[in-house]
Amino acid sequence: MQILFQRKKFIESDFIKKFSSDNKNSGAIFSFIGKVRPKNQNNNVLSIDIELYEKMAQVQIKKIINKLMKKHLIDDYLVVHRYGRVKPRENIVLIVVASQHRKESFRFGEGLMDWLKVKATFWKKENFANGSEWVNQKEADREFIDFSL
Amino acid sequence: MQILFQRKKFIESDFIKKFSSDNKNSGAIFSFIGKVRPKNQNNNVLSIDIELYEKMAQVQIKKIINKLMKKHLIDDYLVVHRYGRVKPRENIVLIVVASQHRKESFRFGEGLMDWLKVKATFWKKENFANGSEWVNQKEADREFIDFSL
Amino acid sequence: MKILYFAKLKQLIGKSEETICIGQKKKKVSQVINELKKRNDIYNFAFKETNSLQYAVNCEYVDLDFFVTDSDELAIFPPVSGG
Amino acid sequence: MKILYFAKLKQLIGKSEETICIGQKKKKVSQVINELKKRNDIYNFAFKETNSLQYAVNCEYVDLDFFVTDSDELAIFPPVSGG
Repeated sequence: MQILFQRKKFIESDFIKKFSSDNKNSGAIFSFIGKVRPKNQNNNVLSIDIELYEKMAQVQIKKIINKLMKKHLIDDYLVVHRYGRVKPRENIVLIVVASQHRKESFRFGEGLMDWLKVKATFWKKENFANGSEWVNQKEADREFIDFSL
Repeated sequence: MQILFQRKKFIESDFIKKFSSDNKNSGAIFSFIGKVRPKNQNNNVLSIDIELYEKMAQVQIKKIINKLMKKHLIDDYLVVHRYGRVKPRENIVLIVVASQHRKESFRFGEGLMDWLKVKATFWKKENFANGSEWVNQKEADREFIDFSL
Repeated sequence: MKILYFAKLKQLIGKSEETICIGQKKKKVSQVINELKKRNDIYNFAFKETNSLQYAVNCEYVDLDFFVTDSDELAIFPPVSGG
Repeated sequence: MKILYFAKLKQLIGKSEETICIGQKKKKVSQVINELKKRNDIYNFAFKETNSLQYAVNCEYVDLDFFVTDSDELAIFPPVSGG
Protein backbone atom coordinates (compact mmCIF):
# COMPACT_ATOMS: atom_id res chain seq x y z
CA MET A 1 0.00 0.00 0.00
CA GLN A 2 2.49 2.55 -1.19
CA ILE A 3 2.35 5.76 -3.22
CA LEU A 4 5.70 7.13 -4.34
CA PHE A 5 6.33 10.39 -6.16
CA GLN A 6 9.95 10.62 -7.15
CA ARG A 7 12.32 12.56 -9.39
CA LYS A 8 14.62 9.59 -9.75
CA LYS A 9 14.49 7.17 -12.70
CA PHE A 10 13.20 3.75 -11.77
CA ILE A 11 13.36 0.26 -13.18
CA GLU A 12 9.84 -1.16 -13.29
CA SER A 13 10.96 -4.78 -12.94
CA ASP A 14 12.71 -4.13 -9.61
CA PHE A 15 9.45 -2.86 -8.14
CA ILE A 16 7.37 -5.63 -9.71
CA LYS A 17 9.73 -8.34 -8.48
CA LYS A 18 9.66 -7.05 -4.92
CA PHE A 19 5.91 -6.45 -5.01
CA SER A 20 5.18 -9.95 -6.29
CA SER A 21 7.38 -11.51 -3.66
CA ASP A 22 5.84 -9.34 -0.92
CA ASN A 23 2.45 -10.63 -2.08
CA LYS A 24 3.41 -14.23 -2.46
CA ASN A 25 -0.03 -15.57 -1.50
CA SER A 26 -1.90 -13.52 -4.11
CA GLY A 27 -3.02 -15.39 -7.20
CA ALA A 28 -2.95 -12.36 -9.50
CA ILE A 29 -0.51 -9.51 -10.04
CA PHE A 30 -1.49 -6.77 -12.48
CA SER A 31 0.94 -4.12 -13.60
CA PHE A 32 0.92 -1.12 -15.89
CA ILE A 33 3.91 0.94 -16.97
CA GLY A 34 3.53 4.29 -18.71
CA LYS A 35 6.62 5.50 -20.58
CA VAL A 36 7.63 8.65 -22.43
CA ARG A 37 7.15 8.11 -26.15
CA PRO A 38 10.01 9.51 -28.22
CA LYS A 39 7.71 11.15 -30.74
CA ASN A 40 4.52 13.17 -30.65
CA GLN A 41 2.96 13.51 -34.12
CA ASN A 42 6.32 13.15 -35.85
CA ASN A 43 8.09 15.68 -33.64
CA ASN A 44 10.98 14.30 -31.65
CA VAL A 45 10.40 14.74 -27.95
CA LEU A 46 13.73 15.68 -26.35
CA SER A 47 12.42 15.43 -22.79
CA ILE A 48 9.32 16.10 -20.77
CA ASP A 49 9.00 18.14 -17.59
CA ILE A 50 6.43 16.94 -15.11
CA GLU A 51 5.11 19.46 -12.63
CA LEU A 52 3.54 18.19 -9.43
CA TYR A 53 1.26 19.63 -6.75
CA GLU A 54 2.33 16.95 -4.34
CA LYS A 55 0.04 17.48 -1.38
CA MET A 56 -3.07 17.44 -3.56
CA ALA A 57 -1.89 14.52 -5.68
CA GLN A 58 -1.50 12.46 -2.49
CA VAL A 59 -5.00 13.43 -1.31
CA GLN A 60 -6.58 12.70 -4.68
CA ILE A 61 -4.89 9.36 -5.27
CA LYS A 62 -5.81 8.22 -1.76
CA LYS A 63 -9.45 9.19 -2.40
CA ILE A 64 -9.46 7.25 -5.66
CA ILE A 65 -7.89 4.24 -3.98
CA ASN A 66 -10.40 4.27 -1.13
CA LYS A 67 -13.25 4.41 -3.60
CA LEU A 68 -11.83 1.55 -5.70
CA MET A 69 -11.06 -0.57 -2.64
CA LYS A 70 -14.73 -0.47 -1.67
CA LYS A 71 -15.64 -1.90 -5.07
CA HIS A 72 -12.80 -4.37 -5.68
CA LEU A 73 -11.23 -6.76 -3.21
CA ILE A 74 -7.49 -6.47 -3.56
CA ASP A 75 -4.52 -7.51 -1.42
CA ASP A 76 -2.08 -4.67 -2.12
CA TYR A 77 -1.17 -1.87 -4.50
CA LEU A 78 1.83 0.24 -5.45
CA VAL A 79 1.83 3.51 -7.38
CA VAL A 80 5.06 5.16 -8.53
CA HIS A 81 4.92 8.43 -10.48
CA ARG A 82 7.87 10.52 -11.54
CA TYR A 83 8.08 14.29 -11.66
CA GLY A 84 10.77 16.70 -12.87
CA ARG A 85 12.63 16.04 -16.10
CA VAL A 86 12.01 12.69 -17.77
CA LYS A 87 13.68 11.44 -20.93
CA PRO A 88 12.07 9.57 -23.83
CA ARG A 89 11.70 5.83 -23.15
CA GLU A 90 11.97 6.32 -19.40
CA ASN A 91 9.12 5.22 -17.16
CA ILE A 92 6.69 7.87 -15.95
CA VAL A 93 4.21 5.82 -13.98
CA LEU A 94 3.95 2.32 -12.57
CA ILE A 95 0.85 0.76 -11.04
CA VAL A 96 1.02 -2.73 -9.54
CA VAL A 97 -1.93 -4.50 -7.93
CA ALA A 98 -2.21 -7.86 -6.16
CA SER A 99 -5.46 -9.76 -5.68
CA GLN A 100 -6.72 -13.30 -5.24
CA HIS A 101 -8.43 -13.43 -8.63
CA ARG A 102 -7.48 -11.60 -11.78
CA LYS A 103 -10.58 -9.48 -12.43
CA GLU A 104 -10.24 -7.56 -9.15
CA SER A 105 -6.72 -6.40 -9.91
CA PHE A 106 -7.61 -5.59 -13.54
CA ARG A 107 -10.55 -3.41 -12.49
CA PHE A 108 -8.61 -1.78 -9.68
CA GLY A 109 -5.48 -1.11 -11.74
CA GLU A 110 -7.32 0.16 -14.78
CA GLY A 111 -9.67 2.28 -12.68
CA LEU A 112 -6.79 3.78 -10.75
CA MET A 113 -5.02 4.68 -13.97
CA ASP A 114 -8.22 6.18 -15.43
CA TRP A 115 -8.85 8.37 -12.37
CA LEU A 116 -5.22 9.32 -11.98
CA LYS A 117 -5.30 10.74 -15.52
CA VAL A 118 -8.06 13.21 -14.64
CA LYS A 119 -7.59 13.87 -10.92
CA ALA A 120 -3.93 13.55 -9.90
CA THR A 121 -2.23 16.95 -10.00
CA PHE A 122 0.59 16.29 -12.44
CA TRP A 123 1.17 18.33 -15.60
CA LYS A 124 3.38 17.35 -18.50
CA LYS A 125 5.26 19.70 -20.78
CA GLU A 126 6.95 18.29 -23.87
CA ASN A 127 10.24 19.81 -24.94
CA PHE A 128 11.05 19.80 -28.66
CA ALA A 129 14.03 21.17 -30.58
CA ASN A 130 12.04 24.31 -31.42
CA GLY A 131 10.18 24.94 -28.18
CA SER A 132 8.00 23.47 -25.47
CA GLU A 133 4.34 22.65 -25.25
CA TRP A 134 2.07 21.82 -22.32
CA VAL A 135 0.25 18.53 -22.84
CA ASN A 136 -3.54 18.86 -22.87
CA GLN A 137 -5.72 16.46 -20.98
CA LYS A 138 -7.24 14.06 -23.49
CA GLU A 139 -10.98 14.24 -24.09
CA ALA A 140 -10.98 10.45 -24.25
CA ASP A 141 -9.55 10.20 -20.77
CA ARG A 142 -12.54 12.05 -19.34
CA GLU A 143 -14.91 9.68 -21.07
CA PHE A 144 -13.64 6.57 -19.28
CA ILE A 145 -14.72 7.98 -15.96
CA ASP A 146 -18.05 7.88 -14.22
CA PHE A 147 -17.82 11.18 -12.36
CA SER A 148 -20.97 10.48 -10.38
CA LEU A 149 -19.02 7.94 -8.32
CA MET B 1 5.44 -11.79 -30.47
CA GLN B 2 6.28 -14.86 -28.47
CA ILE B 3 4.36 -17.75 -26.94
CA LEU B 4 6.32 -19.95 -24.55
CA PHE B 5 5.12 -23.12 -22.86
CA GLN B 6 7.70 -24.30 -20.40
CA ARG B 7 8.17 -26.69 -17.47
CA LYS B 8 10.81 -24.48 -15.95
CA LYS B 9 10.10 -21.94 -13.21
CA PHE B 10 10.38 -18.36 -14.38
CA ILE B 11 10.90 -14.97 -12.81
CA GLU B 12 8.27 -12.59 -14.16
CA SER B 13 10.43 -9.49 -13.73
CA ASP B 14 13.18 -10.84 -15.99
CA PHE B 15 10.70 -11.22 -18.82
CA ILE B 16 9.04 -7.87 -18.15
CA LYS B 17 12.35 -6.03 -18.03
CA LYS B 18 13.51 -7.50 -21.33
CA PHE B 19 10.11 -6.99 -22.94
CA SER B 20 9.91 -3.35 -21.88
CA SER B 21 13.41 -2.65 -23.16
CA ASP B 22 12.68 -4.49 -26.45
CA ASN B 23 9.65 -2.19 -26.82
CA LYS B 24 11.33 0.99 -25.81
CA ASN B 25 9.20 3.19 -28.07
CA SER B 26 5.89 1.94 -26.70
CA GLY B 27 4.11 4.27 -24.31
CA ALA B 28 2.28 1.52 -22.42
CA ILE B 29 3.31 -1.87 -21.05
CA PHE B 30 0.63 -4.04 -19.47
CA SER B 31 1.42 -7.21 -17.59
CA PHE B 32 -0.47 -9.90 -15.77
CA ILE B 33 0.99 -12.65 -13.63
CA GLY B 34 -1.06 -15.64 -12.45
CA LYS B 35 0.40 -17.54 -9.50
CA VAL B 36 -0.46 -20.74 -7.63
CA ARG B 37 -2.37 -19.80 -4.49
CA PRO B 38 -1.26 -21.83 -1.48
CA LYS B 39 -4.81 -22.56 -0.34
CA ASN B 40 -8.04 -23.58 -1.95
CA GLN B 41 -10.99 -23.25 0.44
CA ASN B 42 -8.80 -23.76 3.49
CA ASN B 43 -7.05 -26.81 2.12
CA ASN B 44 -3.32 -26.45 1.70
CA VAL B 45 -2.30 -26.96 -1.89
CA LEU B 46 0.97 -28.91 -1.92
CA SER B 47 1.50 -28.56 -5.65
CA ILE B 48 -0.41 -28.45 -8.88
CA ASP B 49 0.11 -30.52 -12.00
CA ILE B 50 -0.62 -28.81 -15.28
CA GLU B 51 -1.35 -31.00 -18.26
CA LEU B 52 -0.92 -29.56 -21.72
CA TYR B 53 -2.07 -30.47 -25.23
CA GLU B 54 0.66 -28.36 -26.71
CA LYS B 55 -0.13 -28.42 -30.41
CA MET B 56 -3.73 -27.35 -29.83
CA ALA B 57 -2.83 -24.73 -27.21
CA GLN B 58 -0.50 -23.10 -29.75
CA VAL B 59 -3.21 -23.12 -32.42
CA GLN B 60 -5.86 -21.74 -30.05
CA ILE B 61 -3.72 -18.98 -28.55
CA LYS B 62 -2.62 -17.86 -32.01
CA LYS B 63 -6.26 -17.72 -33.11
CA ILE B 64 -7.18 -15.62 -30.08
CA ILE B 65 -4.24 -13.31 -30.68
CA ASN B 66 -5.13 -12.83 -34.34
CA LYS B 67 -8.67 -11.98 -33.39
CA LEU B 68 -7.57 -9.50 -30.70
CA MET B 69 -4.95 -7.90 -32.94
CA LYS B 70 -7.67 -7.03 -35.45
CA LYS B 71 -9.54 -5.16 -32.70
CA HIS B 72 -6.69 -3.57 -30.73
CA LEU B 73 -3.60 -1.90 -32.10
CA ILE B 74 -0.64 -3.23 -30.14
CA ASP B 75 3.11 -3.23 -30.68
CA ASP B 76 4.07 -6.58 -29.16
CA TYR B 77 3.00 -9.36 -26.82
CA LEU B 78 4.52 -12.17 -24.79
CA VAL B 79 2.74 -15.18 -23.31
CA VAL B 80 4.49 -17.59 -20.94
CA HIS B 81 2.58 -20.56 -19.50
CA ARG B 82 4.02 -23.32 -17.40
CA TYR B 83 3.07 -26.97 -17.45
CA GLY B 84 4.13 -29.96 -15.35
CA ARG B 85 4.47 -29.65 -11.59
CA VAL B 86 4.17 -26.16 -10.14
CA LYS B 87 4.54 -25.22 -6.48
CA PRO B 88 2.42 -22.77 -4.47
CA ARG B 89 3.47 -19.13 -4.99
CA GLU B 90 5.22 -19.94 -8.26
CA ASN B 91 4.12 -18.24 -11.45
CA ILE B 92 1.82 -20.15 -13.80
CA VAL B 93 1.16 -17.61 -16.50
CA LEU B 94 2.57 -14.28 -17.63
CA ILE B 95 1.07 -12.00 -20.27
CA VAL B 96 2.87 -8.83 -21.29
CA VAL B 97 1.58 -6.40 -23.92
CA ALA B 98 3.09 -3.23 -25.40
CA SER B 99 1.09 -0.52 -27.13
CA GLN B 100 1.23 3.19 -27.85
CA HIS B 101 -1.70 4.04 -25.55
CA ARG B 102 -2.81 2.21 -22.44
CA LYS B 103 -6.33 1.12 -23.37
CA GLU B 104 -5.14 -1.01 -26.27
CA SER B 105 -2.82 -3.07 -24.12
CA PHE B 106 -5.41 -3.36 -21.33
CA ARG B 107 -8.07 -4.65 -23.71
CA PHE B 108 -5.66 -6.97 -25.49
CA GLY B 109 -4.10 -8.36 -22.30
CA GLU B 110 -7.37 -8.85 -20.48
CA GLY B 111 -9.03 -10.34 -23.56
CA LEU B 112 -6.16 -12.74 -24.11
CA MET B 113 -6.35 -13.88 -20.50
CA ASP B 114 -10.14 -14.31 -20.71
CA TRP B 115 -9.95 -16.41 -23.88
CA LEU B 116 -6.96 -18.39 -22.68
CA LYS B 117 -9.01 -19.50 -19.66
CA VAL B 118 -11.67 -21.14 -21.83
CA LYS B 119 -9.82 -22.14 -25.00
CA ALA B 120 -6.17 -22.94 -24.28
CA THR B 121 -5.73 -26.67 -23.67
CA PHE B 122 -4.23 -26.69 -20.20
CA TRP B 123 -5.71 -28.60 -17.26
CA LYS B 124 -4.82 -28.09 -13.61
CA LYS B 125 -4.89 -30.74 -10.90
CA GLU B 126 -4.44 -29.64 -7.31
CA ASN B 127 -2.55 -31.97 -4.99
CA PHE B 128 -3.51 -31.94 -1.31
CA ALA B 129 -2.22 -33.99 1.63
CA ASN B 130 -5.18 -36.36 1.27
CA GLY B 131 -5.50 -36.64 -2.48
CA SER B 132 -5.73 -34.79 -5.76
CA GLU B 133 -8.50 -32.98 -7.52
CA TRP B 134 -8.90 -31.72 -11.09
CA VAL B 135 -9.75 -28.05 -11.20
CA ASN B 136 -13.07 -27.27 -12.86
CA GLN B 137 -13.40 -24.48 -15.36
CA LYS B 138 -15.10 -21.58 -13.61
CA GLU B 139 -18.60 -20.64 -14.74
CA ALA B 140 -17.59 -16.99 -14.33
CA ASP B 141 -14.76 -17.39 -16.80
CA ARG B 142 -17.19 -18.41 -19.51
CA GLU B 143 -19.31 -15.35 -18.86
CA PHE B 144 -16.55 -12.85 -19.69
CA ILE B 145 -16.41 -14.12 -23.23
CA ASP B 146 -18.46 -13.19 -26.25
CA PHE B 147 -18.38 -16.53 -28.03
CA SER B 148 -20.02 -15.10 -31.12
CA LEU B 149 -16.75 -13.36 -31.99
CA MET C 1 -8.08 -42.35 -36.41
CA LYS C 2 -5.97 -41.16 -33.54
CA ILE C 3 -7.85 -40.29 -30.36
CA LEU C 4 -6.23 -38.28 -27.57
CA TYR C 5 -7.52 -38.10 -24.00
CA PHE C 6 -6.58 -35.47 -21.47
CA ALA C 7 -6.85 -34.68 -17.79
CA LYS C 8 -9.56 -36.50 -15.84
CA LEU C 9 -10.69 -38.37 -18.95
CA LYS C 10 -7.20 -39.70 -19.53
CA GLN C 11 -7.11 -40.79 -15.90
CA LEU C 12 -10.49 -42.59 -16.17
CA ILE C 13 -9.65 -44.37 -19.42
CA GLY C 14 -6.13 -45.11 -18.28
CA LYS C 15 -4.35 -44.03 -21.46
CA SER C 16 -3.49 -40.83 -23.22
CA GLU C 17 -4.10 -41.98 -26.78
CA GLU C 18 -5.21 -44.81 -28.99
CA THR C 19 -5.86 -45.45 -32.65
CA ILE C 20 -9.17 -46.77 -33.93
CA CYS C 21 -10.26 -47.60 -37.42
CA ILE C 22 -13.53 -46.12 -38.61
CA GLY C 23 -13.26 -47.38 -42.18
CA GLN C 24 -13.93 -45.59 -45.44
CA LYS C 25 -17.09 -43.75 -44.39
CA LYS C 26 -16.90 -40.63 -42.28
CA LYS C 27 -18.59 -40.73 -38.89
CA LYS C 28 -19.95 -38.18 -36.45
CA VAL C 29 -17.96 -37.65 -33.28
CA SER C 30 -21.05 -38.79 -31.35
CA GLN C 31 -21.02 -42.12 -33.25
CA VAL C 32 -17.36 -42.65 -32.43
CA ILE C 33 -18.11 -42.00 -28.74
CA ASN C 34 -21.05 -44.42 -28.80
CA GLU C 35 -18.87 -47.16 -30.23
CA LEU C 36 -16.21 -46.55 -27.58
CA LYS C 37 -18.86 -46.70 -24.84
CA LYS C 38 -19.88 -50.18 -26.00
CA ARG C 39 -16.39 -51.53 -25.36
CA ASN C 40 -16.62 -51.86 -21.59
CA ASP C 41 -17.71 -50.26 -18.32
CA ILE C 42 -14.65 -48.07 -18.12
CA TYR C 43 -15.39 -46.32 -21.41
CA ASN C 44 -19.07 -46.28 -20.64
CA PHE C 45 -18.41 -44.51 -17.37
CA ALA C 46 -15.80 -42.12 -18.79
CA PHE C 47 -18.20 -40.94 -21.50
CA LYS C 48 -21.38 -40.94 -19.48
CA GLU C 49 -21.69 -37.14 -19.65
CA THR C 50 -20.76 -36.35 -23.22
CA ASN C 51 -22.12 -32.82 -22.93
CA SER C 52 -19.69 -31.93 -20.18
CA LEU C 53 -16.75 -32.95 -22.35
CA GLN C 54 -15.12 -30.96 -25.14
CA TYR C 55 -14.10 -32.21 -28.56
CA ALA C 56 -11.45 -31.04 -30.97
CA VAL C 57 -10.53 -32.30 -34.42
CA ASN C 58 -7.08 -31.35 -35.65
CA CYS C 59 -6.78 -28.74 -32.90
CA GLU C 60 -10.10 -26.98 -33.59
CA TYR C 61 -13.08 -27.21 -31.25
CA VAL C 62 -16.00 -29.10 -32.78
CA ASP C 63 -19.35 -30.35 -31.54
CA LEU C 64 -20.69 -33.90 -31.38
CA ASP C 65 -22.21 -33.63 -34.87
CA PHE C 66 -18.88 -32.98 -36.56
CA PHE C 67 -17.79 -35.63 -39.09
CA VAL C 68 -14.41 -37.31 -38.76
CA THR C 69 -12.37 -39.68 -40.89
CA ASP C 70 -9.44 -42.00 -40.21
CA SER C 71 -6.94 -39.26 -41.07
CA ASP C 72 -8.19 -36.93 -38.31
CA GLU C 73 -6.85 -36.46 -34.83
CA LEU C 74 -9.73 -36.37 -32.35
CA ALA C 75 -9.05 -34.99 -28.88
CA ILE C 76 -11.54 -35.41 -26.04
CA PHE C 77 -11.20 -33.66 -22.71
CA PRO C 78 -12.99 -31.86 -19.86
CA PRO C 79 -13.28 -28.05 -20.14
CA VAL C 80 -9.84 -26.52 -19.90
CA SER C 81 -8.62 -24.91 -16.68
CA GLY C 82 -5.32 -23.21 -17.39
CA GLY C 83 -4.18 -19.65 -16.75
CA MET D 1 -5.43 33.47 1.41
CA LYS D 2 -2.68 31.54 -0.32
CA ILE D 3 -3.12 31.01 -4.04
CA LEU D 4 -1.08 28.44 -5.96
CA TYR D 5 -0.65 28.42 -9.74
CA PHE D 6 0.52 25.43 -11.76
CA ALA D 7 1.71 24.51 -15.23
CA LYS D 8 0.77 26.89 -18.04
CA LEU D 9 -1.04 29.22 -15.62
CA LYS D 10 2.06 29.54 -13.48
CA GLN D 11 4.05 30.30 -16.63
CA LEU D 12 1.58 32.98 -17.76
CA ILE D 13 1.36 34.69 -14.37
CA GLY D 14 5.07 34.32 -13.77
CA LYS D 15 4.88 32.99 -10.22
CA SER D 16 3.91 29.79 -8.46
CA GLU D 17 2.15 31.33 -5.48
CA GLU D 18 1.03 34.50 -3.81
CA THR D 19 -0.97 35.55 -0.77
CA ILE D 20 -3.97 37.81 -1.03
CA CYS D 21 -6.22 39.16 1.69
CA ILE D 22 -9.94 38.75 1.18
CA GLY D 23 -10.97 40.14 4.57
CA GLN D 24 -13.44 38.77 7.07
CA LYS D 25 -16.18 37.87 4.64
CA LYS D 26 -15.97 34.69 2.61
CA LYS D 27 -15.91 35.08 -1.16
CA LYS D 28 -16.70 32.87 -4.11
CA VAL D 29 -13.76 31.57 -6.10
CA SER D 30 -15.19 33.40 -9.11
CA GLN D 31 -15.06 36.71 -7.19
CA VAL D 32 -11.43 36.11 -6.27
CA ILE D 33 -10.64 35.47 -9.92
CA ASN D 34 -12.47 38.61 -11.02
CA GLU D 35 -10.46 40.70 -8.61
CA LEU D 36 -7.22 39.17 -9.83
CA LYS D 37 -8.22 39.88 -13.43
CA LYS D 38 -8.60 43.59 -12.62
CA ARG D 39 -4.95 43.82 -11.58
CA ASN D 40 -3.37 43.96 -15.03
CA ASP D 41 -3.33 42.53 -18.54
CA ILE D 42 -1.26 39.53 -17.50
CA TYR D 43 -3.84 38.31 -14.99
CA ASN D 44 -6.66 39.28 -17.31
CA PHE D 45 -5.14 37.16 -20.06
CA ALA D 46 -4.24 34.25 -17.79
CA PHE D 47 -7.82 33.99 -16.51
CA LYS D 48 -9.62 34.76 -19.73
CA GLU D 49 -11.06 31.23 -19.96
CA THR D 50 -12.07 30.45 -16.41
CA ASN D 51 -14.09 27.44 -17.50
CA SER D 52 -11.07 25.71 -18.95
CA LEU D 53 -9.23 25.98 -15.62
CA GLN D 54 -9.64 23.81 -12.56
CA TYR D 55 -9.95 24.95 -8.96
CA ALA D 56 -9.09 23.25 -5.70
CA VAL D 57 -9.48 24.43 -2.13
CA ASN D 58 -7.35 22.62 0.43
CA CYS D 59 -6.62 19.85 -2.07
CA GLU D 60 -10.25 19.18 -3.04
CA TYR D 61 -11.68 20.07 -6.43
CA VAL D 62 -14.31 22.82 -6.23
CA ASP D 63 -16.24 24.87 -8.75
CA LEU D 64 -16.30 28.64 -9.24
CA ASP D 65 -19.21 29.06 -6.83
CA PHE D 66 -17.31 27.61 -3.89
CA PHE D 67 -16.77 30.00 -0.95
CA VAL D 68 -13.26 30.60 0.35
CA THR D 69 -11.80 32.45 3.34
CA ASP D 70 -8.34 33.77 4.17
CA SER D 71 -7.38 30.52 5.87
CA ASP D 72 -7.89 28.46 2.69
CA GLU D 73 -5.35 27.38 0.14
CA LEU D 74 -6.72 27.95 -3.35
CA ALA D 75 -5.00 26.20 -6.26
CA ILE D 76 -5.73 27.12 -9.87
CA PHE D 77 -4.48 25.10 -12.82
CA PRO D 78 -5.25 23.70 -16.26
CA PRO D 79 -6.71 20.18 -16.41
CA VAL D 80 -4.10 17.70 -15.19
CA SER D 81 -2.11 15.60 -17.67
CA GLY D 82 -0.09 13.10 -15.67
CA GLY D 83 0.15 9.34 -15.97
